[in-house]
Amino acid sequence: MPGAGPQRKLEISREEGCWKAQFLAMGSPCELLCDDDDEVAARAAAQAVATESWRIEDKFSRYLRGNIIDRINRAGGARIDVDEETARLIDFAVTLYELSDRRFDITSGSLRRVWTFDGSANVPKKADVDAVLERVGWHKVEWHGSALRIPPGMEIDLGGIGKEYAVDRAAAMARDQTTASCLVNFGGDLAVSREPSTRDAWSVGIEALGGGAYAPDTIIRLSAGALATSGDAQRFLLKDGVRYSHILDPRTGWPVQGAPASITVAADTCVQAGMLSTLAMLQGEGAEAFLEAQGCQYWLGQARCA
Amino acid sequence: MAGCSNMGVESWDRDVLAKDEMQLIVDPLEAATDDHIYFSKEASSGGRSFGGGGCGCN
Amino acid sequence: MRLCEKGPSSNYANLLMHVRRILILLLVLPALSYVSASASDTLDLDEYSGKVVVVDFWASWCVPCRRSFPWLNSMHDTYADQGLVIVGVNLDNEEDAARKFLEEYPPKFKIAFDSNKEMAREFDVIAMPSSFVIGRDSAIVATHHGFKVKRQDEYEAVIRKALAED
Amino acid sequence: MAQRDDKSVSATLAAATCALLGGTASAPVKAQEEPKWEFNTALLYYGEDDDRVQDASLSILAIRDFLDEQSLALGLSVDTLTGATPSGANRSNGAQTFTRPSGRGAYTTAAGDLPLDDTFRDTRVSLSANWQQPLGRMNLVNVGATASREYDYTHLGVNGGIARDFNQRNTSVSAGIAISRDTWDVVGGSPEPLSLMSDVGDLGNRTGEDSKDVIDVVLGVTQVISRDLITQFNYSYSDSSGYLNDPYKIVSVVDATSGDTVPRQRGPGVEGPDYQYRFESRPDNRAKHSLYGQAKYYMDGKVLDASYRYMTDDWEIDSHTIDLRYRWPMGENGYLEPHFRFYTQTEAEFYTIGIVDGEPLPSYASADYRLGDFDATTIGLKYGWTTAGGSDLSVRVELYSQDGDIPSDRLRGNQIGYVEYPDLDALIVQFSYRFSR
Repeated sequence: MPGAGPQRKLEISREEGCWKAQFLAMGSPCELLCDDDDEVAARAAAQAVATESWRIEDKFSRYLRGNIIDRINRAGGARIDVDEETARLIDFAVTLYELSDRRFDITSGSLRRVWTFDGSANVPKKADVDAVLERVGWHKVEWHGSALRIPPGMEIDLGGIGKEYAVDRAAAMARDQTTASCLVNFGGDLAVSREPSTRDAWSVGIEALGGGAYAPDTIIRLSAGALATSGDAQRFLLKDGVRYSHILDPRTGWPVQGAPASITVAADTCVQAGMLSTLAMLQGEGAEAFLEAQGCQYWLGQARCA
Repeated sequence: MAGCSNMGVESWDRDVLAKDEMQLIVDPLEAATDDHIYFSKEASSGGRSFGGGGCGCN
Repeated sequence: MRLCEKGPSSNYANLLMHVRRILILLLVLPALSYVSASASDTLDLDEYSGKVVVVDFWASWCVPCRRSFPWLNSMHDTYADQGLVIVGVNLDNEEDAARKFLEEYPPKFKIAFDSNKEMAREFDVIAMPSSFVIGRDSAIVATHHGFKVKRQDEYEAVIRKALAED
Repeated sequence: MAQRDDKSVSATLAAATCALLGGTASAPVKAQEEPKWEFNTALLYYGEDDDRVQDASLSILAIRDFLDEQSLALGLSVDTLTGATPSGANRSNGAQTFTRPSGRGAYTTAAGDLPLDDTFRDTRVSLSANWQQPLGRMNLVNVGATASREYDYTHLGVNGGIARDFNQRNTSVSAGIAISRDTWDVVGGSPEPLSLMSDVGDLGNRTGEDSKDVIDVVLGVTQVISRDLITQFNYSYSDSSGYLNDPYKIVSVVDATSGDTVPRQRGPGVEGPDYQYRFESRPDNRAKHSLYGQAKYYMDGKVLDASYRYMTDDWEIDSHTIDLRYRWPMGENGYLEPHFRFYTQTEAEFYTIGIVDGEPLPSYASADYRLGDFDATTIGLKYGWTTAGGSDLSVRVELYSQDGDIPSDRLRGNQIGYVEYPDLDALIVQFSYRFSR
């Protein structure tokens, strides 16, 4: 099993009024702000959060050799038994697959082979997309609650859930380690471990959440629950005046039309916030209507001109 | 107004002047209400801003 | 009467800036190194030679300063690894007002306290907030009086340009 | 999305999340966007003594901050007015009957009582909107509109202004202008100035002409003197033209020697006045100048706010106003603010307490007490505090009293010692609540 990655270091510093831990995980800068004055408790919380994040990254990242995802993707059609945590994640993904009418599909990873969203104009040809589609579609997978068999050439990727799952796990860790309020921030997906006592809320500049160009002075005061953002204004293709968003509909293999540049949702857990924003994004033009129907708090970022 | 140029504060010394209670009109609603009462009871009006008015009060 | 700044400096100021650039550098560098020790850390510009430094003067009572913090944080996130250092120089008269502000708007960048306002005088701060972009060659490349959320992209362009020059 | 109703999506998602995360207890989300709207609300009671005017009003001023100090302020206030106000007629030792302004019906004042016109009950709604934004680095411009409506009076106005800061914002010069048109629409039309009050049902003396235009200009300088002292000086000019009368105000026609109100013969079998009263008449133009100075001084926590205003106009009215407030912090987040105001004015040159019968009619005459010679004092106390949530509450109680005098040389015959200026004592109570959403 791959050991701790080379650059896995955890920096802890005393910023004004709180302890700040910084580390890299799942390909994005991760941060824990802890309102605890006691340095030992803060360091313990930071260590626990970092270790848990690296564990989740090692186990579910599709870039690492030998973990469960890698073994599933290179099984060549064989049945692979999965552990209890992986099974829970897959069950969760199946629920989303059904909820989203097959739009959220963890087997759509291989579409990346034909689509790269770098602002250029190289939109793939239909034939190439259709070829890749052969190896996409959860309905082609055999899943029996503890063992999984995917057709050869197909790949699964839990990235769409992994980061938000890690944030919620981190928040739970922080909740156990210290009674002080902590803010977990993994590249714009945030969660609060406990309601703050020394301050009335954590101020989160929405610009910092990444995503599109929101009204720059939107500042959210988060005192409980979580925020997640999906969408990224910088990743798109532009050809003959048509803007192709990076959100792909796995049923057609083509980008979803008319989706907002980015959606930020507030919910009880980061997983819910993340999935609501992702499901909304998959609605394309219907994103706002979907979010209104859910009655959740959300903020839409308009596409920033290229 | 030449004498004015040395009066005043450095830009970073405006903390007192920034306090709510140091604004020339602290409560705009109360100021408007007062202006209106006195406009309808006396023959003078305004001074601080536009004369009150706009009512047939008598 | 507005209390702090809202806009870009005029061309005249830029011209003046070039003339005074060398002078300020001589005055500023030593001044920067011994800004009031009560800061969590003294500010020493030599530590950042070769980097692009943004010195931003702010105070807790100044509303546009409050608006600039989220932007300064995102600049730090985006460009810190390309050699950008942001220093927020506080000019509050009461330090606990500043600390309370920092708790509400946690900065990701360094904070210094200029309680005797010596740095503010060296930099000739005539508006709140004021920020000075110092290039890798330790020359002041831009001065911004005030902070307009609408002009964030322009301020960012200046930083990117300064980072690009080696 | 599956044709299922969207509401169930979040429920299913919540259940699935619980299964995934294993029910770790996390508090339900509390995320609130930085408040953008500030609401100032106020409930005011103004009540004069011996059943004169009472006014209860609710006012709301909502201010929305946009980027870079642009802001929009929207105001609404609703007043309900009851009670009665002096009509201008002198009291007399016999009962007096007056035709209602609508010409339909009459009301009677007992002997010795000051005649009060009680057709005064009214509800007034007023709206205001103002937009403010910077213009370049040192200027701030604003533009706004006001409107108000009563059953017999309509106001429409627009205003605008610019302020420019100098020498590091220590000096600020401002200019503002407001233009408005106000229109009376009295039931049956406004009475012809100086015409006699006629019997019930006789609308012979009614005219339609009843609107006025007002132009206000304000020039101001605000100067910071020191870290704790800021001052402001304004000059304002106001020009009103058109129908400046109050259609409900009358003047008694009095006998040259006795000073008693001259009797009148009513039409047969018709209700109406038994004495002669003429509707007031004011010039159709008025130019007002005023000088205003204010200073605010901070003494480690306590704030002194002092202002003086001088006004003069071409109706020969001069007035002086002194206003003093001293704000005292009380406890952690409260304050006490005693308030003292002194106002004095001289009378309009056409202010009179009677038109002499038999002499040629004057061009202008009004007995409206607001044009008389009087002093007024206000003594008040305000207590305010800030709640944990950051909202501001305050309550203020003030006593306002007017007392004027009619120079003895203006009184004739029986009026001496009998006809007096209608003094006034009023109670003002206001609750204010300011919060942000």
